[in-house]
Amino acid sequence: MSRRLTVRYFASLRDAAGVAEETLITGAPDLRGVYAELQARHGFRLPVAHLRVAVDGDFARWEDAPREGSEVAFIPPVSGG
Amino acid sequence: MSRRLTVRYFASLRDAAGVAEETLITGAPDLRGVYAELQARHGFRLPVAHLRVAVDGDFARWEDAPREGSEVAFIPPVSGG
Amino acid sequence: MPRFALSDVPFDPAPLRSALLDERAGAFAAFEGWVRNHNDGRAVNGLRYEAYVALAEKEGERILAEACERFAIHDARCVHRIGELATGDLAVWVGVSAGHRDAAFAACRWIIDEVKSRVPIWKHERYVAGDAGWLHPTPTTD
Amino acid sequence: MPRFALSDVPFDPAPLRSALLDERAGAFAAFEGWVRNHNDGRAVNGLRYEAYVALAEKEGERILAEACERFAIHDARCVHRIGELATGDLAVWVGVSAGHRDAAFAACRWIIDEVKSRVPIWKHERYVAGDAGWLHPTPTTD
Repeated sequence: MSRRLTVRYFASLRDAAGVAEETLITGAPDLRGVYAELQARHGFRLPVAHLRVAVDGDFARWEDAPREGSEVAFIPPVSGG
Repeated sequence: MSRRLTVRYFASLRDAAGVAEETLITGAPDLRGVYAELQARHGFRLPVAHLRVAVDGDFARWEDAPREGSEVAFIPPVSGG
Repeated sequence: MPRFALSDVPFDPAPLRSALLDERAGAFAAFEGWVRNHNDGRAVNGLRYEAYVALAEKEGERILAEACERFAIHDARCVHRIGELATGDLAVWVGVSAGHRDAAFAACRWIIDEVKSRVPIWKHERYVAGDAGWLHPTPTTD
Repeated sequence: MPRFALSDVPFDPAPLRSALLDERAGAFAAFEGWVRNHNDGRAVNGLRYEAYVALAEKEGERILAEACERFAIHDARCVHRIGELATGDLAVWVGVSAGHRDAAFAACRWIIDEVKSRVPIWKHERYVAGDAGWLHPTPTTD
């Protein structure tokens, strides 16, 4: 079953994707699979082990299933402060 | 040989002495002896082990001999900050 | 009032400090991060901070609430700049009021460390040499 | 300009902080001591700080010079109030600028500890109950 997601990109992921957000229709069973799909499409160099994932503005787990209509964000290593 | 000193008191020592400074003519061989003399006179309760001593605005040693005309201060435990 | 905020304009730390004044508190510790004119041996012109705003605000608020639980403090605040910054600009401010200085220092240090490691904010540095780049420090295991 | 000063009137920390601004510095740590409305279980009305001024200024200056030697910091300042203070008043301010936060925090903590243990300043507390007294903490061995 495929789901429609809004994907948001920040920092170097946004530069690599060339957009700040996009709509994705995916059959990936979990968020790890969603990232793998987008990594292949955009050539992201950051491995999943260096990222965190958030859904609808809260941290989520890579094994969570993507929810229809949700906003998914991949969080590169942070560098505030 | 006796020497003339100006002695300055602070905090509880000043309260106990009843004056902020006084002139002392003393034959004590060292600053420890000067304090002992004044302790007997004013009834200071602070033991010498809890004090520091300063001469002319710099810390000194208890075994230093009093110098003619110098200013001697006994420093109770401090409580700034 | 939230304890954590993002600011897209320069801000003055004085009113943030004033908001923490408390007659029960004997100690106040503050930390500020300033934009240095160099980093890792390279001359820096300025930088841009980008945030995932909704999540950064939530995560920042969680960090300050956790600090109030973990340490014997009265209150704490943090403001982090986003947008364009020049060298010398204030990038982040943390302030903590407490009964005693041990807790004030420990909590202030803990908050800035957690903010740096957990809040989704990214630094894009511009170098005097003309290039620029995102800082994505490789995560270390805890 | 001296790094350590006594002030017999209320002072504003903002210009002290500004004096430490430095484009080479990425970190700034500050500590403030405030007059609490209680101490050792007793309600406090206010206090008076007395200093042996000549020696306090010398010893304070030595502490700040030592801090600049011991820690990887750019600069440091400390101002300590003397005279009459009410609860909530600022009693002492320490500020440190440094390349990185480890040194800024460590030096700031070290300075306030040394000031409290070495500078000839004494606190005379007035209690709500009507009495008052000098604080002469028993020295501990190092």
